[in-house]
Amino acid sequence: MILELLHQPAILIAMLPVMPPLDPLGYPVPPWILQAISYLTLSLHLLAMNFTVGGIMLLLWTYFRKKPGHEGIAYFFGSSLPLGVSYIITLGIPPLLILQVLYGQMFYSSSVLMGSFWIQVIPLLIIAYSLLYYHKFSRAKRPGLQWAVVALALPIFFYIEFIFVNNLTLVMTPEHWLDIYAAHPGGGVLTHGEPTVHPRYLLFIGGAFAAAGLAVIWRGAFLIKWGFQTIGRKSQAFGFRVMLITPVLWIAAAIGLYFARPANIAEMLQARAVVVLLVIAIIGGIAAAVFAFLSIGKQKMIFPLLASLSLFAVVACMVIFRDLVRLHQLKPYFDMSAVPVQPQWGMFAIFMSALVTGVVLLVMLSIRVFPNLASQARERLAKMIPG
Amino acid sequence: MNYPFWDIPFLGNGLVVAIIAIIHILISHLAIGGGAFLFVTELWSDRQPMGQKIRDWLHRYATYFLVYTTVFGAMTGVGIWFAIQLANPEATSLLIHQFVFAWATEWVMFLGELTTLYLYFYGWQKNSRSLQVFLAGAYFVIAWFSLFIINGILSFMLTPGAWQLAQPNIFHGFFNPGFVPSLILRTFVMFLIGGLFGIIVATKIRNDDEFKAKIINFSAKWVIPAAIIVPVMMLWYWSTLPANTVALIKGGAVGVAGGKLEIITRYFWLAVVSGFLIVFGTLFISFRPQAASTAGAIALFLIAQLGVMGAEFFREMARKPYVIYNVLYSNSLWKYHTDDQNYMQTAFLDNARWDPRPEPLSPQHGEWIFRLQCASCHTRNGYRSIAERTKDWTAEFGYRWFLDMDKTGIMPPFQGTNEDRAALSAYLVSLHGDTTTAQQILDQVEQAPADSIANQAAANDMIGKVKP
Amino acid sequence: MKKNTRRSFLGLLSAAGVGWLAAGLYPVFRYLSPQQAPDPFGKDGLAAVEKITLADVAKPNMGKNGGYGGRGLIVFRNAQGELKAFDSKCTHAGCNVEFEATKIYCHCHGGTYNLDGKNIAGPPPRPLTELGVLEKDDALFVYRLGGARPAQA
Amino acid sequence: MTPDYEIPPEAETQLPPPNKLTGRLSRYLLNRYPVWPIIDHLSKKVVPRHRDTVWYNMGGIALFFLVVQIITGALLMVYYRPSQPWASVQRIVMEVPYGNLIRSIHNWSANLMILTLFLHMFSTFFMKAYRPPRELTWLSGAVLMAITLLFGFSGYLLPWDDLSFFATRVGMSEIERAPLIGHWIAGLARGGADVTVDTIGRFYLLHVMVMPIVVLTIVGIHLFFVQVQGVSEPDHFAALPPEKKRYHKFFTEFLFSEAPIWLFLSALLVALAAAWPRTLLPEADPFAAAPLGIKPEWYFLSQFQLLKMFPGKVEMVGLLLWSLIPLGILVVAFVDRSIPTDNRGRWTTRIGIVALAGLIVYTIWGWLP
Repeated sequence: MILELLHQPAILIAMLPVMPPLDPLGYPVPPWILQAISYLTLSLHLLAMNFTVGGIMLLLWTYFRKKPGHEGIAYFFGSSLPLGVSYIITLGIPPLLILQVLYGQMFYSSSVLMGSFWIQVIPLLIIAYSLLYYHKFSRAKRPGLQWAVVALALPIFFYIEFIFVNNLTLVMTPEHWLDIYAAHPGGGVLTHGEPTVHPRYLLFIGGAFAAAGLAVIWRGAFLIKWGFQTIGRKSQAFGFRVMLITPVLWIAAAIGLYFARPANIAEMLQARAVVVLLVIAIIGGIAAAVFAFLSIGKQKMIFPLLASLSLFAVVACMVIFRDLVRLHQLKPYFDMSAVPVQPQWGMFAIFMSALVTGVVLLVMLSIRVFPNLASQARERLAKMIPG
Repeated sequence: MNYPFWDIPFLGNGLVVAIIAIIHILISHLAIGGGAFLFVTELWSDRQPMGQKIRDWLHRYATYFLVYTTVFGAMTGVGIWFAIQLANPEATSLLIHQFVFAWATEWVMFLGELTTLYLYFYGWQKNSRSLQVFLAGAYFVIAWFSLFIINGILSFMLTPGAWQLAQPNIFHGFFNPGFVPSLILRTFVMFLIGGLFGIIVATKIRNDDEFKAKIINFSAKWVIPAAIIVPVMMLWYWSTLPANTVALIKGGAVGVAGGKLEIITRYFWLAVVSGFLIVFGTLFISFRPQAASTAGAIALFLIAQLGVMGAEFFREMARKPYVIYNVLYSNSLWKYHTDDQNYMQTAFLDNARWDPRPEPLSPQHGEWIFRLQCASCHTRNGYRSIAERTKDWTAEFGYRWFLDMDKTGIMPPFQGTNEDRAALSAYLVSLHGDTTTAQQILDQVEQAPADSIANQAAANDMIGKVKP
Repeated sequence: MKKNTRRSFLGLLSAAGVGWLAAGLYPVFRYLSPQQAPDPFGKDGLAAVEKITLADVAKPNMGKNGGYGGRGLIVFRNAQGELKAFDSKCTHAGCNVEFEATKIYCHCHGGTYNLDGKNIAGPPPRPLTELGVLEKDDALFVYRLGGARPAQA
Repeated sequence: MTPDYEIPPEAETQLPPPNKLTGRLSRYLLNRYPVWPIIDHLSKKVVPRHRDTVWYNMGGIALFFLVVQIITGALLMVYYRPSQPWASVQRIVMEVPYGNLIRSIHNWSANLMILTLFLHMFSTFFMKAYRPPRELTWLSGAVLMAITLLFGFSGYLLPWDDLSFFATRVGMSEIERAPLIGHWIAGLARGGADVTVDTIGRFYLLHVMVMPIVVLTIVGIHLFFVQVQGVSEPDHFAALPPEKKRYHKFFTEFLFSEAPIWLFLSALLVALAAAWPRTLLPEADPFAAAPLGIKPEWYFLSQFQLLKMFPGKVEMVGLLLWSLIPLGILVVAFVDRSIPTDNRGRWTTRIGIVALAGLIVYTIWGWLP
C-alpha cells in the first residue's frame, strides 16, 4: 500500500532510530518551487527584522546622544518600528510554512526538543510588539522613561533571534537528538553545543545596522526632496556611518564560522554554486556600500534604491547558502530528491493568482496613498523645522 | 510516536494550544467583524448630519482595533501554529502538507489585510472619502477570505467528509460537510463581536450622552443578525456532527464522571448560555444607552470571550478520540494502522521512536509508553489527570481495560503487546502507590486468561468506570 | 420615524431574546422534568414479588397485597387452587384493591371485581390488569401477560 | 367605582399617558395604594459618576450572587435528602440531568459571593462610606458578611464526603477553643460531642431555613437604609463644585448599566462550573484516617493560619488577635467622624490597608502546602 511505502523513514542512507518518517502526502509541488518562494520571502523577512532590530538600537542611541538631527530620527523609528514588527511576522510566515513542508520531520523534532523555549517566542514577541506600540502612542504625551520602554524591547528581540538560530541549527544535527530528548523530555534545551551557533547569530545581528542605516538614508533622500537640505544630509551621513558597522561584524562572523567547522566549510567551498554565491554576496556588499555613499546629499532616489537591491542580493545569497549547508549536513539522513511528489497544481495555481492579484492591488493602493502620507509627514516637519 | 512528545508536567501541551487558541479566535473574529464595522460606519457617517463627529469617534475605534488585532490577533495566530507544531507534529505535518497552498493563500490575505489597514489608518487625515471607504471595504473582504480559508481547514479536522488518506483530494477535504454552516456561523458571530467592540469604544464618549446613545444603538444593531441566524446554523452544524459525538453530547458516555454531564456537554451549554446572555445584555444596554458604562460593555465582550471558549472547546472535544476525524487519533496513532492487526500487535516501542530502549517490563518501559501513547491527552496529575482517573484501578484491571478502551467511544485503541499493557498498567497504578510490577500482572493473568468470558464481561462493564 | 425604528429594533432583539431564553433555561427544565420509571420486569421478563411469600398463598382462597418493582400487587390462590396476580391499582381512582375470598374489593369507592379481575360493581370502568405469576426457587415472580411465558427456573 | 385616593398632580405629569396600558395600570394602582411619595423618592435617587463608580457595583453583584444561591439552592433541595446526604448528592452528580452543573454553580457562586462581599466591604471602607450617618448600614453589612461565612461553613458539610466531614470537624474544634462558651456552642451546633449525621440535620436547617430568612431580612433593612440615605459621595467627589458633579439616576440608568456585569457573571459561573465542576469525594467515614491536605475553604484560611501560629498555651493570643478584626469593623464607624481633614480618618485608612494586607498574606500563606 502506498501509505506503507511512504511511512518507511525517508529512503535513508544511515538509518537513525529517531528520524521520523516522511509525511504520507509527500511534496505538493517539485521542491525547487517551494525553495524559490521561501528564498524570496525569507530574505524580505530578514530585511524587515534587520530594519526593526537596527531601528531599535538607533532609537536607543538617539535617546542617549542628544544631537540636533536625532530628534527627527527618533520620531522616524518610533513611528515606523511597530510596522516593521508586523511585517517581520507576516513575511516570516511563508518561509516557516515551507520549511515545514520541505524539512517537516526534522523541524518538528527539533522544535519539540527545545519546545519550552520555542513557545516563548510568542509571549515575548507580544510583549516587545506592545512595548513598541506603547512607545509610539505615548511618546509625545508622556516622555520621561520612554527610553526604558525601548531598552526593554531590544533584549527581547535579541533573545528571540537566538532561539531561532538555535532551532535551525538543531534541525541540522539529528545525531544529538536522542540524547537531548532522553535528558529533557520537556523540551528544556536551548543551546546544544553546536559550534556554529554564535557566528550564525552574529550574522543575524550584523545585518541590522545595514538595514536600519539604509532606512535612515532613504529618509534623508526624502527630506532633501522636500527641501530640508541640512537635516537630510545629516541623516544620510549618519545612516552611512551606521551601515559600515555591518561588514565588520559579518567578517568577524565569517571567520568564526570557518573556525567552528573548518572541514565542512572547506568541503562546501568545493561546490561551484557556493563559490558563485560568495562572489555575488561580496560584490553586492561592496555595491551596497558604494551606492549608499553616493546617495549622500542627493535627492535622487535611484542610489538608495540600488543600495537596497544590492543589500537584498547579499541577504538572499546568505539565505541560499544557509539552505545548501542544511541540505549538505542532512545528507546522511535525508535526501530531498527521494521524496515523492503528489502534485497539487490546481491549488498552486489558485495561490499564485491570489498572490499576483493581491500584490498588484496593494501596489496600486499604495501608489494612491503614499503621496498623502508624504504630504502629511512634510507638513509635520515644516512645523518642526522652520525653513 | 514518530515524533518526540513535548512533555509539559501538570498543564499538558493540549491546554497550551487551547489557551492560545481561545484568545486568538475572539480577536481574529473581531479583526474581520470590526473591518465590516469600519466599512459600514464609514458609509453610514456619509449619510449623517454629524458625519465628521462620527468619523472622529471611528478613528478612536480604528486605533484600538488596529493595536488589538495586529498585536494580539496576529501573534496569537502564529502562536497557535507554534503550539500545534509542538503538541501534535504528526497532525500538523499532515495538515501542512495537504493545505500548504491554502495556507499560503491565506497568507496573501494577511499581507492584504495589514497593508490595507495601515493605508486606511495612517492615511486618515489626507485620504479622500472614497479612498477611505474603498480601503475599509477592501480590508473587510480580504479579511473575510482569510476566514473562508482557515474555516475549510478547521472544519476538515472534525468532518473530513469524502477526503481519504489513500487518494487525498484537497477540495474534498476543504469543502467538507461542516464547511458551510460553520462559515456562516462564524461570519455572523464576527458581526456581533465587531458590534460589541463598538459598544465598548462608544462608552468612552464622555459629556455627550445623546451622541453616545446614538453610537451605542448603532453598534447594538450588529448583534441582531447573529441572534437570529446563529441558532439555525447551530442546528445545521449539529446535523453534520459524527454520530459518536452527538451521542456523547446527549447524556455522555455511560456513567463517566459528572454523570450525564460530559465535559463536552458542559462547554456546549456554556456557548449557548453565553449567546443568550449577550442578546439580553445588548437589550439592557440599548434600553438606557446613555448610561452604559465601560465596565458593562467590557463585561458584554467578555461574555463573548467565554462563549467562544465554550464553542471552541466543544469543537475540539467533538473530535475525540481523533485529531483528524477517522484519519489520525489524538495520540498520533493512524486509523489505517489500527485496522492492521499485526501492526497493533507489535511491541509499541518498536513502532515508536525517541525512547531510549528501556528494559522490558521495567517502570521506565511503562513510563515511555505513557509518554508516547497517552500523554498527548492525559497529564500524570494535572489537566485530565491520569492518576485521578485510575485511582480505583487494580493493575490487572488496567491490563484488561486497555483491550476495550476504544469501546468507550472517547479513547483510541491500544497499540502494543501484552507486555506493553502490563508495563503501562503497572506504571499507572504506581502513580498512586500501587507497587504491582508488570511481571506480577502477567503472572496473575496466566492463572485467569484474559479472553475468558467472565473477565471480558468484567472488563466491559468496568468501561463505564473510567473518566475520559 | 426614528422612534419607530428604535422600537422595532428593540422588539426584534427581545423576540430573539425570548428564543434564546428558552435555550438557556433548557438545563433547568431537564433537571426538573421527571426521569421515566424503570421497567419493573427485568431482562428475563420477570419481576420479583415483594412482601408475599409462597406461604401467604399456600392454600386456596388465600391472598395478600404486595408489590413488584415499586407498584402494588395482589396475589391469591383461587378455589381451583391456581395462582392469580393482579396489579392492585384500581382502574377507577387508583386506590389499592384487596382480595376478599370471593371478590376483589376497593375500599375507596366500593369498586368490586370478580376473581378474574372483571369489574362487576361500583365505579371502576375497566377490569384490573392481570399479571402472569410463577414460582421460582421458593419465591414468587410476576411477568407481563400476552408475551412469551418466561422459562421456569 | 370611585378611586379611594387622589393621584397627586406632580405624579400626573410624570406618569405615562392614560391612553396607554402602562398609564392606565399605574393610575389603577395609585388610586388604591398611595405609594407615590415612595416612588417619587426612589426615582430621585442618584449615583455619583466619578472614577470609582465601578465600586458602587459590588453591592449589586453580591445581591446577584445571593439570588443565584437561592435559585440553585432551591433546585438542589429538589433532590437533596438530609437523611441520606452523600447518596443523594451522588445522585445529583451522576444521574440527574445537569445536576452536576447546578451543584457546581451553587458552589462557585457561593465562593464568588463571599469574594464580592470582601470587595464590597473594603471598597466601602476605603471610600469611607461607613461614616455617620451611615453607621447602621455599615453594621448591618458586617452582620451579613458574618452570616454569609456561616452559610459557607454549614453548606460545606451537607454533601457529607471525606473532605467536608473532616474540615467541619476541624472547624468545630476551632470554635471549641473559644473561651467559656466555645464548648457549649460547638456541642449545640454538632448535636453531640462529635460531628455525626445528627449534625447534618442541624446544619441543613440552618442552611436552608434559618439563615436565608435572617439574611433576607437584614438585606432588606440594609437596602432600605441605602435607599433612604442615598449613596455616599467620596471626599474627592463631594469637594467638587455642584456644576462639576455628574450623576446617574439609580432607577433605571444605573441598574441597566450594571445589568451586563451580572450577565457576565452568570456566564462566568457556567464557565467555571464547566471547567472545574465540584467533585464529590468518597462518602465520609468517621473511622478512616483523614485524607491528605485537609483545609478549610479559602475564606477561613487566614484565621486558620493565624491560629496555627499560636499553638497550645498562647493560642488565646491568636484568638485575641483574630477577634480584633470584627471588633475593628464594629467600632470604626463610630470612631471615624465625617470630617475629611481628620487624622482619625487617615489612621483608619492606614489600619484598613494593614488589615487587608494581613488578610491576603495569611490567606496565601495558609493556602500554601
